[in-house]
Amino acid sequence: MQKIGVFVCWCGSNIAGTVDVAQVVEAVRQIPDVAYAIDYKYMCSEQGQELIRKAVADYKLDRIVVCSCSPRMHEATFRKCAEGVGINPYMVEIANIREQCSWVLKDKAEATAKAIKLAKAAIAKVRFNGALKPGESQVVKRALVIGGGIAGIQTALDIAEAGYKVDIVEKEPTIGGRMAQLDKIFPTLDCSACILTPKMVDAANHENITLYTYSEVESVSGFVGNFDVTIRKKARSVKADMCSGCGICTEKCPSRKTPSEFDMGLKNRGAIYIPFAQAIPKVPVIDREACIKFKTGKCGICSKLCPAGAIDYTQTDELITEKYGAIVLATGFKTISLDKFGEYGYGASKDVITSLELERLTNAAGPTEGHLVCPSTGKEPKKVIIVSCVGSRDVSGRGKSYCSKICCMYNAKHAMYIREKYPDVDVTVFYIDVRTPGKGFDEFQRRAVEEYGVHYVRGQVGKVVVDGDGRLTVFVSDLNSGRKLMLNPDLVVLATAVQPSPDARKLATMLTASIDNDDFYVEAHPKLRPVESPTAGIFLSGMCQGPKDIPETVSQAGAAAVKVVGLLAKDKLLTNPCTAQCDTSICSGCLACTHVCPYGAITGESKPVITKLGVRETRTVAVVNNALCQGCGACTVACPCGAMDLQGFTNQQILAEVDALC
Amino acid sequence: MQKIEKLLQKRAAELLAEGTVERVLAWHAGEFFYDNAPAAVSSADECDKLVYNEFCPANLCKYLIETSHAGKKTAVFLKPCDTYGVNQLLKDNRIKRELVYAIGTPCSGMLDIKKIKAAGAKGIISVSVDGDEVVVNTAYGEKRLAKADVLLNKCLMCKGAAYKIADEELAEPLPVPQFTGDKFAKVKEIEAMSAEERFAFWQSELSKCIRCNACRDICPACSCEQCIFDKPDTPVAGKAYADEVEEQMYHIIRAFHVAGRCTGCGECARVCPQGIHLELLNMKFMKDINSFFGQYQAGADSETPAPQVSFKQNDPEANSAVEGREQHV
Amino acid sequence: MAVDEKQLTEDILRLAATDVRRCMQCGRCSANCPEGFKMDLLPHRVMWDLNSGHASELLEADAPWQCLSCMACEERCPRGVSPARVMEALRLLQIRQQGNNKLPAESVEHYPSDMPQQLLVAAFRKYNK
Amino acid sequence: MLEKKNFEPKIVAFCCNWCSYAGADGAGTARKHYPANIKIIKVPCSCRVNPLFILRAFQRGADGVIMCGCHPGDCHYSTGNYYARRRMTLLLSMLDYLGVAGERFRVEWVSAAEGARFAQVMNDFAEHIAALGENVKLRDLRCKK
Repeated sequence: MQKIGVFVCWCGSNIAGTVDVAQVVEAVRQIPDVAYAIDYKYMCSEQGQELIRKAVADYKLDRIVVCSCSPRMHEATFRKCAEGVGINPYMVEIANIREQCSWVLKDKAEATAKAIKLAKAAIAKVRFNGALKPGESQVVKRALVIGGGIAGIQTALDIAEAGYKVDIVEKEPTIGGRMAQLDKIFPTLDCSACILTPKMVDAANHENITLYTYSEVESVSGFVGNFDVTIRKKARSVKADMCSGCGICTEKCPSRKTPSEFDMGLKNRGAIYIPFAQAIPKVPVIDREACIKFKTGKCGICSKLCPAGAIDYTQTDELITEKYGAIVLATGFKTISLDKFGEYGYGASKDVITSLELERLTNAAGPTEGHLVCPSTGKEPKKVIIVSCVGSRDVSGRGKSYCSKICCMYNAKHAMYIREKYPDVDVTVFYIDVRTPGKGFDEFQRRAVEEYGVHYVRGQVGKVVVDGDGRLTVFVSDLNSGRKLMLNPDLVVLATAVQPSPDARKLATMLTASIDNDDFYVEAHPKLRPVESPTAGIFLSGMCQGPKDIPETVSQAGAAAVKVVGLLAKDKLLTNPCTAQCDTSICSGCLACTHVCPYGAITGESKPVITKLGVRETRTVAVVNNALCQGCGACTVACPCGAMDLQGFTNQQILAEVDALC
Repeated sequence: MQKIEKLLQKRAAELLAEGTVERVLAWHAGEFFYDNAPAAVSSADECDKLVYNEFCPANLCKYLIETSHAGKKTAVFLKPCDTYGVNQLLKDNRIKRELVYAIGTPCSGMLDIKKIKAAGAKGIISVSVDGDEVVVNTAYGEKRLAKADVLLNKCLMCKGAAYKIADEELAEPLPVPQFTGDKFAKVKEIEAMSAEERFAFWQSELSKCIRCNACRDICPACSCEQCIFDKPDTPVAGKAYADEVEEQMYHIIRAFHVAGRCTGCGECARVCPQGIHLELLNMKFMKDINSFFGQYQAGADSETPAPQVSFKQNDPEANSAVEGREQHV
Repeated sequence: MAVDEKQLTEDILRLAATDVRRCMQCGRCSANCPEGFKMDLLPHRVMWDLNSGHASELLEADAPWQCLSCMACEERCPRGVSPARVMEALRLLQIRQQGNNKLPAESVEHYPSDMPQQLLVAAFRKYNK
Repeated sequence: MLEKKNFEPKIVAFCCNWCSYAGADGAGTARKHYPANIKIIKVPCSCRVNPLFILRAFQRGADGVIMCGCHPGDCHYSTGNYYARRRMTLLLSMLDYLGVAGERFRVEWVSAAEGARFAQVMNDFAEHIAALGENVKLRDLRCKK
């Protein structure tokens, strides 16, 4: 006879406030095989676990049902507790009476009845639980970082410093990312390049780091500890090992019509180009769509001029396959398209720019060598208006519902460095709210007002009208005074909302990493596991997980690195024992299962079997590789004869639950 | 037909005599002239007892599982529709190609004795085919019936004279019943009924079932080593009434299990002693597979992945299958 | 009798059928309003009064009568709120609140006989309590 | 009529562990109400749901069954829900064909981030089932008097 112990948690008042826990205990005590049942205030606490341990010893329990919060919270806790007293951890079932019951119901009688049902279903299932033992799998001691911005670089450096090999895949021709485009950074107002470029050099020179620039991840298979990744190294048309980076090709290239991505289109670049002076690797790349040689077959100037003979028009994409134990996503962000925000006049006037464009205009290495000018006239502006929340906090469907988080700080930064360099320029920031939490952040914003004389006016800009001779009129309400204003600035800067890189969704599908409605990667737990994806072995670093500034990105990058190192430090991983099992005595060898297995974990093998009638024979049957099986259960339904079953979720267990609930 | 029967006997004997095969699967006479049954012969001398005429509807391919299992190379006479079953068994790994010697056997449609009797023929002595007509020789004289009216139901869904797999062809193909209508016509008719009518129809059909398992035993797609209905430790167990779920769901589950593997041979309905229109369940799945996932004919070859173990990213959403359908309480 | 602010707010919201609670006081409605210069209360302020329980003041306001229903506020609102519909609701409530029917039934016979029935019915629905 | 008024439909929801079960947790965390008579069975993936489980639930007296999984393309196991979708398309069509329970079974994709939507989907489904009333059809399919 089975001896089932049922432990009902109050979760303080979270459960007990809505569910009559004593009644649940009373009800389950009536069920045959339930040898012991009790309720307790906090079952997950040390005292609660002690209660379980003692009950197991006193009543010789062999199965445990805990009625508590979601198994996603504390299943592992209770399994570990069971293991401590000699019960196989897979003999534990959780009835989720918090998230599925007390938290969604108000009526106590109703909630209590549901809790009893859920407990009964868990008891029905646990009767069929079997002792399971996890298998082991090797860990490949190499990590992959996707994205070579500050997040990716920092993560890679931290992993490399811990002594593990790490590869960075960056889709642009250089690492550096968005931070390389910035001029100065808050809250210290130091030069972005001065602190980023040494890190880029460190990454390039580190013996444990391999850079794959101008490369993209093509495909991913495998699982935590054993990912197989194919990387597409796009053809640069320049032999990286021969190029000296002299840049003569980029100067002499006759194609000059392509807007520079790095300079946010404020300047044109050649068809062969190095994005910026400190690029790493400092090897040019030919943009084949812009290159006259590729378009017409004539030209070839770069090849003629190259002193090293490094130009190679015949280069093709190269596919590299590598095994990794862990993958870090650091795919960063872009600003949203302003196509749906015609009222701001972006596109209608060159003097309406985004904040990222302003960064290039004020950057000493930028298209104007740091002179702030109106793009339309080339003259210095006299009056600048900065508009916050452009496309952020917008639920109308045109923008993003979230706060982009970094804008309030960089608006203050921009206002400050304009006022510092050009004290005559009048700068006004129109805002809805100023959100500057963070160490030294609010002080920073106040400095803009108090020391730099930046005007802050509460009220979102309604529209920017561009008249025939290019003059800008900004319509806005000063909400504090209730006055309606019409202003004529020379330059309007739009603090445009950020959004994840467009590649995020594609990668999420490839890696089976979860993604939210805005395409940000979802973390395994918002508070307790913020740098891990719910998919084992996938980690998150930087903006790809949510808007964040550089200090936060760097902290998260370090945290992700620590998580990766923690994984790579293990020689073996315990695998999920809830894998498929084939009953070879009845397997017909149709191998339908092999077609649906996403992991190639099932193969057909000719094996000696004993049939149900006791006959020994050799025939083709399905064999599951438990190290590869991830336990999805696709095979169990594809199997026509029911030979395939999934441990932990067997047909019997699920049907027992169905019966208990119906 | 008599010519083909002679050829069949001759080829069977030759293949056995020269040792190409160890066994031959064909048909032999039953108690009456119209109930020819499957026969397995393993010596050339026995071959003269083999028969072939318009009363050999049985699809022999399922017996290949046994012979393949036993490792005996076996020749099998296959009507065009039977060849689909062989391909399906090959796809399901149930038989070994090298142990099968497939002989394409011409067919121009098999006759249904029940239909002949129902047409008023009494005291039947023999039946022969004369072009589009069937000549029934009875104790009360000769009676002529239109052949199309007395074909087996399964022949009304004839898939054509082509053999989908054959190591040799016994003779030139015969003209097959030209089926001009829509093979899903009956399915569509049921689909067009009101929900109440559909329920009433199926309640009346399925309540006839006596759970003899003949449909399952004849079905070339029901080729499992052990049927889930015979698995005592699953909650769907037992030939006898053991559990109301499997009792009530038997036909739905069976149809689901063979969906995408059923070649539409119609044997299930043919052997059903209660005359349940089982083919209408299978045909429904075939129609749905075609319309939801793209044209597919099980057994047309042995390679194309089956619809239930493949997918397209833009497959229709499940709920769309019943969207716009009449709802009832 | 003191005005029941809560009831009044509910009435306005029901008539306006727009979720004013989503308003985050960015002021884009006021910034975009072409008639804002003439209004005693700018649209964002109307939203504010509704959300802060001062709806009764709105029944005295002139702003609703300046509103052109051009819908610029609704178009540009990042939160999907429609101040224009609130303005319309306020107009209706102001009319009703005054207690005098703008269309007494007795006057119908004086209307031109070729006036479309539909217009008459619609006008009654709108301006008659 | 009185009986119908007190009718409390029994609804079973099969939820995949990675998206929909997490979505249900999300509904709980956000205190989004949905009826008590909806009971969830956790499966690793929607592809683990055997059509037999659904038939079994109906046969044992469930008035509605809903299967939830990750949105197509977002399956934790890459492809599981694509197979599930095909299977359930066929099952739904067949139930409808038999004149039983076609309208009592539904497939919905709910992601881990869609707690509020989970509650919404459940409320809609519960309302739909309540309107249909008690499910007796499947039980009676082989009970012609």
